[in-house]
Amino acid sequence: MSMITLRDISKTYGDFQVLSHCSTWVSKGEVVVVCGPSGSGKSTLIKTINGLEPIDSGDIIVDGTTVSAPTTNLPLLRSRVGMVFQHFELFPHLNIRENLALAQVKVLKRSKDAAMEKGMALLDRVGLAAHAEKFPGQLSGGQQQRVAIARALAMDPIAMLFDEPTSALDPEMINEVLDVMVELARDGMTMMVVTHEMGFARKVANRVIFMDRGEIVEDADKDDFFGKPRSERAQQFLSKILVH
Amino acid sequence: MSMITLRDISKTYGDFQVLSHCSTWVSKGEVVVVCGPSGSGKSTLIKTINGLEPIDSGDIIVDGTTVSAPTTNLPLLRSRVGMVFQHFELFPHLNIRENLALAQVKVLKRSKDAAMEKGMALLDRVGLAAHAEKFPGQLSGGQQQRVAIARALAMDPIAMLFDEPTSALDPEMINEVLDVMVELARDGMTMMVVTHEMGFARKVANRVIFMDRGEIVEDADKDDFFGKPRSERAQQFLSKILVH
Amino acid sequence: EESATLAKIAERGEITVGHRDGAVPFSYYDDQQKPIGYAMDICARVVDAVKAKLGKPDLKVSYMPVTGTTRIPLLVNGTIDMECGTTTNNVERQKQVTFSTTNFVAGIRILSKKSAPVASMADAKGKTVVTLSGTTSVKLINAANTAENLGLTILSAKDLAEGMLTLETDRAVALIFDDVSIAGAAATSKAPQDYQMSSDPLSVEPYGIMLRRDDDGFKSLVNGTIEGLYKGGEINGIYEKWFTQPIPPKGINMNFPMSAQLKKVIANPTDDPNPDLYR
Amino acid sequence: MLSGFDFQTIVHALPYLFLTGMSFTLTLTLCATIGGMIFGTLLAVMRLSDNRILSVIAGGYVNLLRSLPLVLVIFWFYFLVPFLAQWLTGSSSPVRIDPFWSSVITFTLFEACYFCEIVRSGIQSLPRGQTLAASALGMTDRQALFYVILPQALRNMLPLILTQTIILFQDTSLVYVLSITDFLGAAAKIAQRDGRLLEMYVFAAVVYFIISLIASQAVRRLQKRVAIIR
Amino acid sequence: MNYHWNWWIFFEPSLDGTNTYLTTLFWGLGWTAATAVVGFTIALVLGSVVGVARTAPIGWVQTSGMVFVEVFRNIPLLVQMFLWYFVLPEVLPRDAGMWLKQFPNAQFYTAAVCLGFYHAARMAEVVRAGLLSLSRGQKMAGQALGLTLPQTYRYVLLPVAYRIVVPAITSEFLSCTKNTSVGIAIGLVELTGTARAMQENTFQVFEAFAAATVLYLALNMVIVFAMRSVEKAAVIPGLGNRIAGRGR
Ligand SMILES: Nc1ncnc2c1ncn2[C@@H]1O[C@H](COP(=O)(O)OP(=O)(O)OP(=O)(O)O)[C@@H](O)[C@H]1O
Ligand SMILES: Nc1ncnc2c1ncn2[C@@H]1O[C@H](COP(=O)(O)OP(=O)(O)OP(=O)(O)O)[C@@H](O)[C@H]1O
Ligand SMILES: [Mg+2]
Ligand SMILES: [Mg+2]
Repeated sequence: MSMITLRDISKTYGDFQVLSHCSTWVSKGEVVVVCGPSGSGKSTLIKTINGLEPIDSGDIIVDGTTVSAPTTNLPLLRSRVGMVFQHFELFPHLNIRENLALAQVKVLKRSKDAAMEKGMALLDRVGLAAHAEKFPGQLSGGQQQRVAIARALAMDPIAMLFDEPTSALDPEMINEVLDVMVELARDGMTMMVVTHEMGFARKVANRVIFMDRGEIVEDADKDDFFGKPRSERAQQFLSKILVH
Repeated sequence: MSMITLRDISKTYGDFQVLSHCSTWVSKGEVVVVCGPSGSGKSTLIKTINGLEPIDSGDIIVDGTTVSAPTTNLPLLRSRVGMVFQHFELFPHLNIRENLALAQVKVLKRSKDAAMEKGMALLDRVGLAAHAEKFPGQLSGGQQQRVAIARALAMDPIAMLFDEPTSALDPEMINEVLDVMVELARDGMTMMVVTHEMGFARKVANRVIFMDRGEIVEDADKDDFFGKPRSERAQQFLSKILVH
Repeated sequence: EESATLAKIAERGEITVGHRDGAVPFSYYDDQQKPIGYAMDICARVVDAVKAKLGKPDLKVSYMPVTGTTRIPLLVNGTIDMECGTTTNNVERQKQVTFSTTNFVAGIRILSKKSAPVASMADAKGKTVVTLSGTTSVKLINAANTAENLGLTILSAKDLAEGMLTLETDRAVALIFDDVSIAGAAATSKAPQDYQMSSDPLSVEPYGIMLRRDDDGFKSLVNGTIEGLYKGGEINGIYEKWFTQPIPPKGINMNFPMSAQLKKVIANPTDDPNPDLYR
Repeated sequence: MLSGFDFQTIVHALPYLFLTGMSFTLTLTLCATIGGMIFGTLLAVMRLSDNRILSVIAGGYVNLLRSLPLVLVIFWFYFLVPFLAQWLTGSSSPVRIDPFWSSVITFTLFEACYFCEIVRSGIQSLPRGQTLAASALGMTDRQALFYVILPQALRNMLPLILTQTIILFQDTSLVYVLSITDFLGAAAKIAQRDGRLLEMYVFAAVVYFIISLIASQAVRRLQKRVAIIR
Repeated sequence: MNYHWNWWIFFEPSLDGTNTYLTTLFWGLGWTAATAVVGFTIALVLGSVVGVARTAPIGWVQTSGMVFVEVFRNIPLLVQMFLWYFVLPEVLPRDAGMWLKQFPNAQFYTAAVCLGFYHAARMAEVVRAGLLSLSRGQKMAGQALGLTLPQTYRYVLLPVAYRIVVPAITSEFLSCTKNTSVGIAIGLVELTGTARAMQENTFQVFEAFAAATVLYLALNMVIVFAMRSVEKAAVIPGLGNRIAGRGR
């Protein structure tokens, strides 16, 4: 069953074609990794899925709902799809507990107590229960990103989107975040992850998508991708980032 | 012959001890890599060498000159030590040619023509001669960092300091910068490099210094360091960043 | 006669008197922030006459402070019904408003320091004089300057106090303005004995109560009231109260006996703006 | 001349200066700051909205008012607001507006322009990711604005808001146009009545300086307390 | 409202007997512009010096910068204007005071200098904000190349800082232009003053202020357009809103 379907998506900024005729899908419980050079449109692609970036043409269907349909209740849809950003984007004026509770209370209309309880349970899961009263600025990057994941999970999402979740982190903190993500994947969460961490892709991805200049150049099973990428561009790219 | 000597350096910010009793040296033609967790004082240490960070106690001697002596002509000393920063720090309002020429003209009092010529030669060396008229904002991160290296080299430095030169780069651009650095090392440049790129360290370093909480915990030949780090902290650190 | 103003006052049950807040001793505040002064006393009589005319002894009287800038708009848009202050009646202004029978005649004179006396315009030749911006004095000085080729530097102060300070600090040798005002300024200065005023007025300035144009009914009521004060001699008491006796709040005495010009007006009341008629 | 500095006048005038003058100055400053912040925030949101008509209206309003000296704005509002109110209430003659309320309305509408620009730059200086993150959690634009964007923007802009409030505090003296007496007006009136300009202006300078300085120190401290830890 | 509109009033002779009211308004505009330009030039230069001082790594320099800003920012402009014109000559030695008072066009120079100092305090904050918005790395990069601190400011930090704050400089310039109207207090015959004088004598208050309003708007438009071309000329290719490689 396909949880997320992209059909022939295109998008331009003025003259510039950011996405051209992209089609792909993510099945329930599947982990799809997206990679490609900087500026190739990965972030734009992933943001179209919950309607953060409007598209010019094509269809996006998430759990049966057409995202781009004018009647779609976008806030509702978004509340059901979790998203984690490169720069965490925790709300710096709220402490960790409040960061987790805000959308639960305002969007899902949960009671404050229920939201707090749910939040604490998830903080525990990402190993940060002790930091609930701190503010984002008082945590390390790795800790902030784990909070951001917990914040998304608090909404009980049907799928999770990650946009380079580790690329703003110090090298030693990358693993603590990847570990949480690996665990999520093992628990059966449907995930689409933009990342350059090929170790992670090797470990948990079902499929890998390679993008270049707004196009999906390669969309293959993990083993096929790492074994023998078809396109030359993908080979080049892999050789560059796998050197070290 | 020791080009750079640090003897028992200490420094505090208020109550916080950033550097405590650090001693080490860099011989002529040697490449020393500094690594360690975030906040351990690596950047601070490397900046004390050309007096960008004043120290509380200890001695720093660069090519026979005591940096911390009150009579030292710091600008003169700094002009003889090249430095490359994490965020490139090119001057955004000057084009590449002018970026390279500015300090040559203002500090070394070279003629404008001589400075431009020297600059072009170095741009050629880092493979960017074609971009001389562009502005920093028009180059990719990797290109900017190569320009930053050329800018430092234009001053004919006796040694080069690098502070995480690749950590702000997209993964595919890291190599183009490391390649330039490897070449520099092969040409016999004295270098001190803060980096987490262990592949680079393995390839060109003579010695590796590991810092934690302001202290130099380990200062060993490259092979000893990667073979069997003595301290537990260094082992942990290596295991974290070498996983992928 | 029909009067729009009286009709409006009757309809609203309220008359609004516009007044200045610092025109000593014509209309200014006492210690309780209540408007008082020579012009206010005259206006009080007018208000009484309005009450009588409308047969409303408990007509509400409100007071509204105005400035040089707001007096016209407030009068023409009906916020105030008359302005009681030191407004000079001149031809230019007649296009916009009208004035009651002249209730005071000021003369433009020269205030100077005794140590450097300036008795006439000619005495100031080649020097700097100060007056108040936008007043008829400016016109007068400019005319004299050109006619007699005096080479004056003319400063325009924003108000009387600043004009006085300009003279006090020797930035100008003479302050040229309405005599009653400069006399007051000299009297309240730190060293009143240091100043002297020229004897002959350069010109005269008739003051009147400012009213809306084209309302002869109201105007004749106002004029009738003032002329009544003149005929009965009541005006003398009012005049003395404000100009030759100590006045609140600080008990200063203006020492400004009634001028021949004002006496002439009292004998033959007029609302003509032409200064020459008052000489 | 300064040797004859007349302290007596100042001492006598103190009750008037502070009870009448300063209390008005502070009242107006407070009203206009609060009103201006609210209206200014609204304007800022309008300026940043995707609706072109709203943003053009707000932009035009802000740029027009900011191009004129406040004295002129006070003058125009004093005479236009009665007609505006007449039109709004459908009354037969211009609604008479007390100078005090006219000053409050004028200063509120005028300061709103400055607060608008401050809030706008505060909003714009936030990383775009914050809005995206709020949307991604399912918040509507309004929720994102109230719970995520404005709380941060206002805190970040506190120093600028303060600076503007100090300017407002000083600008209240322009109410002399409406024959209202603020602190400086009171000082000027005493100065003119008693011929003691030097004394009163020097005294006013000292009072303004001290109050503004205390205010800026207080806000500096407050700012440290509410500052967002980054 | 029975107001007697008379737009021809502008062509009637004004109080000085020679010029029409329209001419005097344009003279007023001229003085406004001249005061604004001279005042703002002073503000720019002095404000830069003070702004730099406030970021300098030398304690007493920072402190003096701060004192300057606090003093000139916290006293109302009107009061400052008054103090410069009426009080300063009195506290100076007698000869210096007299010299100041005899100065031709003293109101103009006083107003310009006073505006200059007042806006310098605010410009200093603008320049400081610009400098602080640059990453610390820029300063270090300059110094690491051997540039002295003054050279680093001159060739590296200020050129970029100025570009960042051009919009703020524009609004300071506009507010400086508007603030020339405070010059009335010391008898400067600028635009608001001429309109006020015209109105006092003729009572055509709406015409006079409408003219002043239009002229202010026109002057502002000129400034905005001029500054916009400055802004355009100052654009650094390739540099959006991420300055100096920082930012997210
Ligand atoms: N608002 C915008 N206006 C114009 N161009 C844009 C805009 N947003 C993105 N782009 C351009 O679209 C292209 C794709 O951007 P996107 O952020 O999706 O790339 P990416 O693959 O995520 O790159 P990175 O690895 O650097 O995050 C880039 O060239 C970018 O410059
Ligand atoms: N100006 C400062 N004031 C106070 N503390 C500072 C200052 N600069 C640095 N520090 C602190 O000193 C410590 C060492 O900083 P430094 O930048 O040298 O670490 P680092 O090892 O380079 O870390 P990273 O890998 O994150 O660059 C950090 O904890 C930092 O917070
Ligand atoms: Mg991206
Ligand atoms: Mg560092």
